[in-house]
Amino acid sequence: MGAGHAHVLYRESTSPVHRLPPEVKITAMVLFTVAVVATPREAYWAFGGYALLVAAVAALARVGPRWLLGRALIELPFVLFAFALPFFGTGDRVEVAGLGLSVDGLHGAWNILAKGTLGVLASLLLAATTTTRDLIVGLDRLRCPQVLTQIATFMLRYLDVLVGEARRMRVARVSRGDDPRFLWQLRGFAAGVGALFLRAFERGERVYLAMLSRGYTGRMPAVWQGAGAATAGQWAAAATVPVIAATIAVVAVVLT
Amino acid sequence: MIGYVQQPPSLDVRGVRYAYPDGHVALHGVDLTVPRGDRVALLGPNGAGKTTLVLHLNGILTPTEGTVSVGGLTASRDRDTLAEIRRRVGIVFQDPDDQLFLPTVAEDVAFGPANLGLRGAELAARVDEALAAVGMSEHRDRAPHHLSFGQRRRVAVATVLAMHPEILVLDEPSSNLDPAARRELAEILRGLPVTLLMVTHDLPYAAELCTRSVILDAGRIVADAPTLDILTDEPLLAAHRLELPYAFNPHTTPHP
Amino acid sequence: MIGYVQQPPSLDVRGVRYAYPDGHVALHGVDLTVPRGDRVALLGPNGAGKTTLVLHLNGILTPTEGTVSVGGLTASRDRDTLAEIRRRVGIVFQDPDDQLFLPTVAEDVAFGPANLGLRGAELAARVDEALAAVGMSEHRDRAPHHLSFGQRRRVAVATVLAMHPEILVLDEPSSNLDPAARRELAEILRGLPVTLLMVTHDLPYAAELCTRSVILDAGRIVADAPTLDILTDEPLLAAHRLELPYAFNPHTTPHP
Amino acid sequence: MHISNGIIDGPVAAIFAALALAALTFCVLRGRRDLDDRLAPMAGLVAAFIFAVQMLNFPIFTAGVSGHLLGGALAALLVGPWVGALCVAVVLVVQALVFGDGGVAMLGLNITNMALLGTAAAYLLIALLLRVLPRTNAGLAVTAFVSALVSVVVASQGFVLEYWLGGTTDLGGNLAGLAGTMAGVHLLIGIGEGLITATTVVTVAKVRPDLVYALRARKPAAPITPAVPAAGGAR
Ligand SMILES: Nc1ncnc2c1ncn2[C@@H]1O[C@H](COP(=O)(O)OP(=O)(O)OP(=O)(O)O)[C@@H](O)[C@H]1O
Ligand SMILES: Nc1ncnc2c1ncn2[C@@H]1O[C@H](COP(=O)(O)OP(=O)(O)OP(=O)(O)O)[C@@H](O)[C@H]1O
Ligand SMILES: [Mg+2]
Ligand SMILES: [Mg+2]
Repeated sequence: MGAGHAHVLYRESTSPVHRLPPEVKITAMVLFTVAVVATPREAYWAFGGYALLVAAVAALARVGPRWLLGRALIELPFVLFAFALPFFGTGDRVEVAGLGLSVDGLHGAWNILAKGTLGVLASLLLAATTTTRDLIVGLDRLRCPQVLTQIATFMLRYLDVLVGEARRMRVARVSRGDDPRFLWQLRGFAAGVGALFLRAFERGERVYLAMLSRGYTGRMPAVWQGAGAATAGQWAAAATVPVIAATIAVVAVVLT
Repeated sequence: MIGYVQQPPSLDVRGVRYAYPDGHVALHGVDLTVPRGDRVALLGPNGAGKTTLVLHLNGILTPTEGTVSVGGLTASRDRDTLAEIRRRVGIVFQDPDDQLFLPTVAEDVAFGPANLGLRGAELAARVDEALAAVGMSEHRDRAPHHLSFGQRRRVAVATVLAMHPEILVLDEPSSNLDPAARRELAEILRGLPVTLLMVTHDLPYAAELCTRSVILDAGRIVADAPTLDILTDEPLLAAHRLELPYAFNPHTTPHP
Repeated sequence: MIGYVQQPPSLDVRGVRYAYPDGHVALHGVDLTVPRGDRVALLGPNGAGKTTLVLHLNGILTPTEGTVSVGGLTASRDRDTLAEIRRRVGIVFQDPDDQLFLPTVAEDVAFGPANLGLRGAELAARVDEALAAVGMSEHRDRAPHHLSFGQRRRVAVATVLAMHPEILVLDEPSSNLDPAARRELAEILRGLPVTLLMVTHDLPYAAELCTRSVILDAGRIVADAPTLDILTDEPLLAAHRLELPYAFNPHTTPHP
Repeated sequence: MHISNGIIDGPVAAIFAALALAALTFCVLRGRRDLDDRLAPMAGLVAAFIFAVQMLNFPIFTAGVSGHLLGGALAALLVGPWVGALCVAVVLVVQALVFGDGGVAMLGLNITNMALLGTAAAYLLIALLLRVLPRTNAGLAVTAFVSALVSVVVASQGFVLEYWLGGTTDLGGNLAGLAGTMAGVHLLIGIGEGLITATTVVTVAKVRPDLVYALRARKPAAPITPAVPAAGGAR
């Protein structure tokens, strides 16, 4: 029933990036991504600059390139789309290896590939250095409405409840002679989903009521808000990333 | 002061009836008064409504009819009243999995006192004291859902002890505890200056800890008398599925 | 037939070591043999590894080292072997929520026997018999998760009784049962022609039901002897956090 | 349905971000009133459930988005339109921040499609169907199925609209093709989503009708069962 403080993507470490307060990291990550997206796609050099920036932060956070690139596979669907664009795009065509490809489409593919990958890498770095609880603390400090952080808190905890109850149901089944080979062979997969939902809810409801019994008021007590809000120095240190990115973006816009 | 100011009873349950959302009526008008400092055992067969009654004592369930007052304060839907009642009444739930939800044992124990506003060294002291009381200090950094059932029960007790409630309500605290832990818990409880209501199926345990016993059966209070009188009334016990263990003589128990 | 064909023991645990995924070693090489028809109590303090051992007996956990055999069949990851082992060994889990998962009590009790191939009247008879044995017939159409804790424990026992296993393993079956239900369960268990392994913290219960007792502590078997010998060995009991209840004399228990 | 960075251009993304922010603010104001002790854990579970089912996704090759269940109808049925939209939005925010699923700069677009359009379409249909269909579990199942199916298709067309406004690559005549692909694929997804939504909601309604937001209006006879936090599950 534990609120997994560490999710699958979290990389335990004490690097300078890990130690930054979460609100600082979230802000830097969002601003960086916005700068990337705002950059004209023809400014190829700019994306090289962003990639260097990401690599520098990754090194500082002690996140290895293999892990980073492996996890970036989530982007695969969009890469596939990118490969399709040169065929579907309109306008001028160029001949590449005997295929007539749309120039606009090629640009589009590059655009998606570059911006998508940089965005994914940035969020992976955030994930690798921030626990889910810190993430919520960060959102809370960024004045995210309490309704939202409350839903997020419960969501992250209920993920564990769902997994836990699903495990219990599986143990209950197999130890009484059921032998489900595939998920969908379970007598009525959908019915199983409904039952799981109800079970998880009732378990979670009881946990919630027990929390209320111990004085919970909708917000985790301040002890869980970590080591205190970010200092000006920490904001300044983290600002280097979006500032460099913004500079690159502005130069790119001016030059193209 | 001329007159003697009578203190309101710690718990005052009047005519409480409760129907679960599925229509099942679990309590058919329960009256129970527990004066300050009393130690009362709540006995009764499985499904009698003991847990349901317990859940009324801090406003987790709201009676369909009747009222519940805690130290003179009547439970209502009002948030502040509820918060105050929950501050006064500490409940140890029957299922420890309903009680524990944070990633580590120490955090879980700290949750309640932190909600009461404790911080820093004071909070740490509360946590240490509660964990030491249940003999779980060495497991403070483990995940509660990675503990054995009995270990989880102990942590659940600690989460409530750490809050120093005025009124302590325990739902089968000794089940799944090893015999030494069971005795240690009895010693701790005997030493606490609180009003105590303890649900148990373990009649010798009731005799050891509580001077007064109440039998609940089928949603009604059917007996309320000194524990010794109840435990020696064989026909009464038998009528409500209660039995003394073989070779147990209530007269020889150390008086609570 | 000339020779006497020796039957393989019902349970044969050899050198079982088990480390949980988080690295915590719960069993440090356990050896235990239970001949057919024996009734053995598994005693030990909280966190000793009793539940972990039980979960090995039908292949829910697989030993890190060592082997588990059931009636001569060694547990492996092979589906058919596992299915056969689970047919032979019925486990009542410590937490009834690990056992119950279907929408009604009757369906839940029918699940096991139905997996064994029973249908129609025969199946109905099994369900009725098992529910009657634990006194839950009148609740057959209710949802298990809307029952009281003790009622759920009884249904959990029924789900396993209904399968008529050759080997019955119970993890603290008497906890949360009212005293009459506890005695009734003992009577049922005493009447069953099975091999029995029962985890319990209730030493008088062990004395009542089992001729032999095993003490597990810190993942190792530290004693294995007739129950009477174990229960009269005060220093041994004290060394493993076991204590006889006040005013209990093991010599006077009815022999199992 | 997650749009990744770079598929829609910056200005359009910014406009939709502003739109989403305004709409979410409204939802927060309305939802705050709904979010009592009963709805809070339910909202968390709905969000977790949506989070889990959205993990199973596959690429829609010709559209540049991922295909998966959306959960808007489930949210609208169980926790109402306002909190429902917030639940889906929370899922999207966490996915974007932590899993890089859907670009952070495209969050406005993703929230508009999945949290706002999907939930709104579902709730309008739910309100309508619950009124005209018989008040039985079958009626509820049909309501859930249809509203889930339609909401998924509507959300997918939100993407088409956005692509038309600010797609970074001009697909020319293929825009109709895009609309067709999206509708087709999401019709299939919608059937799956409809089945899961219907069984889940009916299971809950059978055992704990008090938990289904959409059914609260059905029994105007005020809450007879008091249960401040209707803790039926509590033991
Ligand atoms: N969530 C629920 N929904 C419907 N009925 C319930 C629910 N929980 C309990 N009940 C029913 O209410 C009655 C009282 O249950 P309760 O849990 O209070 O019993 P109890 O005295 O605590 O029993 P035990 O000793 O087994 O813990 C029982 O008949 C039970 O089946
Ligand atoms: N899922 C888990 N992950 C990690 N460690 C675990 C897990 N479950 C149990 N343990 C640890 O393994 C040890 C043995 O646990 P087990 O549950 O087998 O104890 P037990 O003898 O059944 O105790 P109890 O009497 O309290 O039920 C304990 O130290 C416990 O903390
Ligand atoms: Mg109870
Ligand atoms: Mg155990």
